[in-house]
Amino acid sequence: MERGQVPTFESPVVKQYPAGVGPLTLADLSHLAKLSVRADDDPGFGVGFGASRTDGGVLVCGQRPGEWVLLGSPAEVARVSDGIARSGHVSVIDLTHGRAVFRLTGTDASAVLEKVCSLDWSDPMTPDGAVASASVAKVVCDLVRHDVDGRHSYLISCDRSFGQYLFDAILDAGAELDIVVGAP
Amino acid sequence: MLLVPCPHCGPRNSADLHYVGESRPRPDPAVASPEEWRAYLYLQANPAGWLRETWYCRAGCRQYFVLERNTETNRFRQPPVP
Amino acid sequence: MSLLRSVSSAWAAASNRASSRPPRYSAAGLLVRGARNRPWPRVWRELPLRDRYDVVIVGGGIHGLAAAYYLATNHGITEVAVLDKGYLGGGGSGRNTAIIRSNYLTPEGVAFYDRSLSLYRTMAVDLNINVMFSERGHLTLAHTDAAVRTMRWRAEVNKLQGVDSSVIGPDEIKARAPSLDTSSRPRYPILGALYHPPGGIVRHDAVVWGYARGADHRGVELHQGTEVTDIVVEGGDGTGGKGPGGRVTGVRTTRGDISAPVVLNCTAGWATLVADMAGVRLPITTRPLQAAVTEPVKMFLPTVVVSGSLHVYVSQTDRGELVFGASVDPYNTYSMRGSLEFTEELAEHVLELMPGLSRLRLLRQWSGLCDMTPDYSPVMGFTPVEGFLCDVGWGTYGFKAGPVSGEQMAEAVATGRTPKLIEAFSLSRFESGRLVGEKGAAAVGH
Amino acid sequence: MTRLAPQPGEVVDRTRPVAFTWNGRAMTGLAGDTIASALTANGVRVVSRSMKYHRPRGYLTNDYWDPNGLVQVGDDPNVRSAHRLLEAGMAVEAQNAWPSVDHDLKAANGLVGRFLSAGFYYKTFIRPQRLWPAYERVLSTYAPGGRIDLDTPHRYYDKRYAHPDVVVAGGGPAGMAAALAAAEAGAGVTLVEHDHRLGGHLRWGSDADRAAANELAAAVEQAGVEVLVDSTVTGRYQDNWVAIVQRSHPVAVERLIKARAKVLVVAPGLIERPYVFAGNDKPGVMLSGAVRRFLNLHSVRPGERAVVFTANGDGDAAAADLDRAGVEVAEVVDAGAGQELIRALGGAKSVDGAQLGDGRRISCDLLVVAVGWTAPTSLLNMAGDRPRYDPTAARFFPNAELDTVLATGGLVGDGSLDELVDHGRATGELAARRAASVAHRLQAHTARARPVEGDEPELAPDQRPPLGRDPHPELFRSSTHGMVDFSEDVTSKDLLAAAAEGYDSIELLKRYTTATMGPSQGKLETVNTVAVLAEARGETIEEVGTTVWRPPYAPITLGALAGRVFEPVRVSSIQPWHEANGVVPIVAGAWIRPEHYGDPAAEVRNCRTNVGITDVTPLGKLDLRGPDVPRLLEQLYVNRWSKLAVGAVRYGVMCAEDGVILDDGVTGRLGDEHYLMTTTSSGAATVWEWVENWLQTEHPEWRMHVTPVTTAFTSINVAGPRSRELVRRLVSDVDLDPDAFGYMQVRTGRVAGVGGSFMWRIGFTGELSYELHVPAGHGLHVWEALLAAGADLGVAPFGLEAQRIMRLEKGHFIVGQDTDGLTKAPAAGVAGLVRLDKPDFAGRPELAWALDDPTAPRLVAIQPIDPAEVPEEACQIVREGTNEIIGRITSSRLSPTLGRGVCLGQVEPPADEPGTELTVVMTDGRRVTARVRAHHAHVDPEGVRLRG
Repeated sequence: MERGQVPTFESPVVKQYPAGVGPLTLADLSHLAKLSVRADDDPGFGVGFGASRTDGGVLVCGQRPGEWVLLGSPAEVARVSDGIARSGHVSVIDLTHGRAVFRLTGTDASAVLEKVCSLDWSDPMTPDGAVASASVAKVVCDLVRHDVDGRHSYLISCDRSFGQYLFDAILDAGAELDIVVGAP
Repeated sequence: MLLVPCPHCGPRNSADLHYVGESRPRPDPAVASPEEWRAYLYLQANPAGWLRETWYCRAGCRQYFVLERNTETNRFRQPPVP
Repeated sequence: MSLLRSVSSAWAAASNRASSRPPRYSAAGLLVRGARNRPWPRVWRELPLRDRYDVVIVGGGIHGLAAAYYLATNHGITEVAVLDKGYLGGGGSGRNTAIIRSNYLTPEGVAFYDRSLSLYRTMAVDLNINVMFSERGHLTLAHTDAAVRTMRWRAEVNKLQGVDSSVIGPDEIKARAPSLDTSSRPRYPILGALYHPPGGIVRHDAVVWGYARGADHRGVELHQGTEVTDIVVEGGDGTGGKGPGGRVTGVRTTRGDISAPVVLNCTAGWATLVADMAGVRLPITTRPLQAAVTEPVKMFLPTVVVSGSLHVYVSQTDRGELVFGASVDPYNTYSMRGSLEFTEELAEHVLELMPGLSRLRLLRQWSGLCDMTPDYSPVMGFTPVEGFLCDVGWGTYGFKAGPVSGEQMAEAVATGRTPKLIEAFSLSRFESGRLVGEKGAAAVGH
Repeated sequence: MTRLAPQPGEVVDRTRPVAFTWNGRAMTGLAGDTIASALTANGVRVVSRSMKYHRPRGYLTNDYWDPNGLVQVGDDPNVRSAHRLLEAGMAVEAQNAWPSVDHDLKAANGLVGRFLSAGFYYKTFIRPQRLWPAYERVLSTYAPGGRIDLDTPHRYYDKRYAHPDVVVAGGGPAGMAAALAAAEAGAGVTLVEHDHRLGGHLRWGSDADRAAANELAAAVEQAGVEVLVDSTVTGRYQDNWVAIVQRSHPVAVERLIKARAKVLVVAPGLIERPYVFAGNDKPGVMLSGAVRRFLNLHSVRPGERAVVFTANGDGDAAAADLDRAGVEVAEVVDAGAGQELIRALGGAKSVDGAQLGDGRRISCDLLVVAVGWTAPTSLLNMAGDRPRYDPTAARFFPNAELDTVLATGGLVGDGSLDELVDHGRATGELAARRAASVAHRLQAHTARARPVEGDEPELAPDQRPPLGRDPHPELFRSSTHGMVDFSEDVTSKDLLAAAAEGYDSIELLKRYTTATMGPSQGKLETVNTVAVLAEARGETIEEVGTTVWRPPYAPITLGALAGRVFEPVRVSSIQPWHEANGVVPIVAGAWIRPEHYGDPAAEVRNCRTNVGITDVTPLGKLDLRGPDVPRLLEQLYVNRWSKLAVGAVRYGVMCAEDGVILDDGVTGRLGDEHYLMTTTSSGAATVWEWVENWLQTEHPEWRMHVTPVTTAFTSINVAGPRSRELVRRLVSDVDLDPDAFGYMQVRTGRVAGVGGSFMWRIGFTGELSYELHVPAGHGLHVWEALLAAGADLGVAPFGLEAQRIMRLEKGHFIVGQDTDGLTKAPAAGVAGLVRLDKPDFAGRPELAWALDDPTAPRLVAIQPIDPAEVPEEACQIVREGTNEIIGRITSSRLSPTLGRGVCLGQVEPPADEPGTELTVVMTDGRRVTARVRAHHAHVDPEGVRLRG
């Protein structure tokens, strides 16, 4: 590696899986840029705790009271981040390297989640766009329901160090529903 | 599994939270006598009935909050669900 | 000193009382009565509640009954009433997992529990009831280096005080408990264990009945279904003359008022509520401790096994059931309804230790209330209210301490002085900040 | 062969024979058989031996609760043979019998039964005490039950969560009707049936009953109800947390469903109660339900000639069924008309007659008893209800229902099929309406949920017309004594004797005799126990009351409770390299870390002479931002923080409010309002919550944010005299000159091309060292770059053990090892850090008092005089010539640098004075002398190396 050259991003999911195609997939999206924005008041995102909104290629999640998490490509996340109103005390922390992110997609995605997480995944309680945090297979995760083409889909993120464990735990839970590892 | 009415998330399983304990005011450490300070450290009301207590929503919103719970029935003062 | 005065009156009363010697339990007795179809007499008397006693003991569990027994036996004080709001032994005494041991961490803890163990050892003969003390050895497993260090700490302190404890390795552990998985697994490897040969299990109910019968035969009165609703205190700093500086004159109960110069709080779960009646604040919070039992299977687990890291302790009774306990529940409550999550975690951890048990069925779960103190040590002895004594704060280790606590509290009542063995456990340590260092070893202290 | 001609409601498939073995003997049953029906069809009458007396036992209730029907199936002990379906190749064995169930030597106990009354063991084996262990060994061989195969693997048990509107426990007519009505009202419903099919008692009833059952079951399926058969609601816990164990599942061995039911409907039906009379446990005595299930479901003949003792319609129906099936009914004894059953006649292994109240002895090989029911109110008890006895109906009834726990069916009353179904329907409708209120409330209060329209509907009032209660004679015990608890071998005579001895409250009686404590947990025995106690006390059953039914409703395997075992593990980005390079791992909390790579002492020597690198990623890291960060630091650390310059790093100690050391670490100032705090690895989560607690509850006015970034960075410590040279090769944008980047400084820059990296100069190992914190997505890259760039410098990885040795050589303590739950800051040798001139910080008052406390043990460095001695950690330090403990060794290693044992230890004053000779008791009992040193550091006390 030449000094000064930016190396490639290493995902916490290091095991190799046969890529598959199927109605139920789990994909590793850990390479996405993640930004945590902390502020007492909404710094212009227009979304509150528990909900999310898409801003161009960025998913803006009201992750906790006073905390928004931005997910997307580095360039897009930077664009949104640059537009944040900085009045009052606002902190912007890059968690790109600190979090693993997976996408679980398919009609049975909720059936997989209900094996490993105690939240109610029904439409009224967790509609498309809903944001929550909860324990998944005993790891604290941030969760967003973010449907794709009308199919149930969830973004699940956890502390990077748990990434490999959690990826395998979700695959184990989905095995009876023929889950496959999808392309990022 | 106790259902704790998190004022931010909504009702949550107690396993998602961390129980901090009885909510008590902290004496001014600059002037507290040993008796006052150690009463703060060690003596709790431990009532059989309504208790003001602090919870931390560890797996959820990461907020500390105070609730009132009846220690004999485990019902919270705000109507629990269900 | 009012306590000493009461002693002399008790001596007089005791000498006036005609005591009938009860029939002794023995195999011959069983044969004779079986052959002649002759029933055994009542194990304790049912008596009317009187309005005056020298000592009122609140709580008819092992602690209260043992205190009554030793007051009568060692000190001749028999004008004693033991009051229980329910039935004898219905609280912690009947809800614990019946493990006894003395491999504590601090010298004061070791000395205290060692005395208890020695009382347990001779209890069957002393009380003339088979308490089925099964001295089967006690293994505390260590899954981390830090835990091995703590085990060694306990072993070294124990050895210096003449208590049989040692740290043993996986091979010896496997030999003592073949059902344990001692392979080098990634998650909770068994690196070593504290082995304590004198530890074991006892039939807890028999201990209650033995003390009750012994106390009753010596003139103590046992009153079940008698709830104390107030403690009468005069001259104290608090409201209604209660609190520090006051002195006890009696109790009110659901069956009438009693005057008494000495009231001994031997409750568990409700210790702060009883102490509140006297205006005494205790450093205690109440937490349930859950336990469970499986269906019986043929014997396969010859020792008591404890894992602190996995929060589980397990033994197999002579009836073949596995008895499990864990750590206290995560929040304060007086509710004794069990939880599902307790059984789930228990099963996970038991199968982690003994993977072969997945087909064993859990039969029953229950819980009892524990009075937790900040330093995992009890509160024993005198309080700022004269005549009001406490033997409380027993956390999850009250059963194993029952005999010695009764013996020491009886001595405190009779002599008016704090016996040396319980000096470290005084209530005043929470004012002076000199806590007992048992916490390190007591995450799961069974 | 005792298989009947085809019966109209039979569930066996005569075209599919199933081979199995019974105690090794080959037998054949039919598909659809239970083990019990197959054994009975093969002529087996004695299936088990009783616990204490080893009396031969046959089927009594022929259902899940049969106390006599527990068998071993392969590695599965205590299988309910009247419930478990027969499978091909099953190896079924009797339990609790030796050498065989037909000839059991321990039956000799029965001969001395009159001496072995309940609780006999308390009264004997007392003297001589030394013999008790021997007695105990013998007694323990009487432990009943099956055997555990320790090689049983933990197969795929599974769990899932559910949030149904309504859970209905019980798939009889009322339960099915409730589920149907709730589903029709729009509720999401889960219907749970303990048995293998829906229908309840209708299944072994008349043609009309079966037709009604089938019709209801079809309607239930049609309505979209989730139907779980061979499944049990095992518990109702706080806030309607309902446990359902699914024993039949296509993928998992068993699956535990944890359902937060908005409303629970309890409809378990009734359990038929045995009658207490002499000989009531002889094989051939059966309850009416047992007989009807054998006849009507499995087409099995339970006997050849029957006497039926009946107090109700079920008994009458059993007589009719027997007659129809061609079993001779010798006599129907009408209990309702006052006729009495006195005793079962015959030998131990079978009934050969019945003696009646009028003195007649009627020969029979089957004695059928129908005297009433027990209401299994368990799930309601778990919800807080205490049942009440109704003498007219001769059973207990629920007392008060909760808003969200409703009961229906036989539990709450009697009625025709139509009446039961109507009550079930009304209950289902009510459940659905109440569930809607609860759902509305949940949705309205949950942040992520879809907004809900309108106000919360009022909780629907309970306007169900109650079911009636049929009068039933109170029949518990005949004039003779018999078995009350079949599993525990407790007779009515035992109970009376125990009550007479003073064990005369239901709880004491239960504890003393063990009645109701066996595998059926009181389902069959409780009411009879209460009745006998009432008799003993001359009171009514209502006055005596009943015991508390505790969960679970039915026994549940540890496998199902454990499910898939989730044990999260954490690893750093470098873990693949560690694994590929011979690491010996260590488990530390959830982390898997490198302990060493083969030779920790060599790793230490390499660090002291060349340069080593170690993966310290688990080190806790908190990003702190905002103008008020210094106030937080002042509040949490005991030392002074206000003048920390940008680019500087400081060591701090945190204490809890009782003054006891909570954690320690360094915090660096990265920018004006940007700090990075490090914590111990094990303390990371605690400190984070501690910080949040202060910020949220004590000082919400402070403008700052805390974010955990522990694994956002891969942390690598580069230590050793050549560390600067190595780091220089990978870092170009930071001036590494010691004057520019000194000890306890932090810089930001690029490491091996990775921007956004922090490096700070600190020295836990006591060497010149750089701790690199690089973005975790490039951690492995930086690690490999260090190894490649430093090959000529002798770079080598080192693990946790080498790090521990070096920090001990340097005298740095580890919180939780060298300190304990009572160690306050001054005792750890950091009294100098405590700044009482700060008006407030966590633990300040206790620390102020502790500074004045001359008695607390102190942490000191200790070296055995004999350099070869290395005490084990936790060895005790005693006053010379005594066993009085005055301290202990907290850390100890053979120092590779010094070639001698080095220790830290806590010692009580005045023995903590430098130069004091201490007596250390080694684990083998030897006593060695060791000396207290003036400094904590054994190596380089002046700090020349780390400041270099």
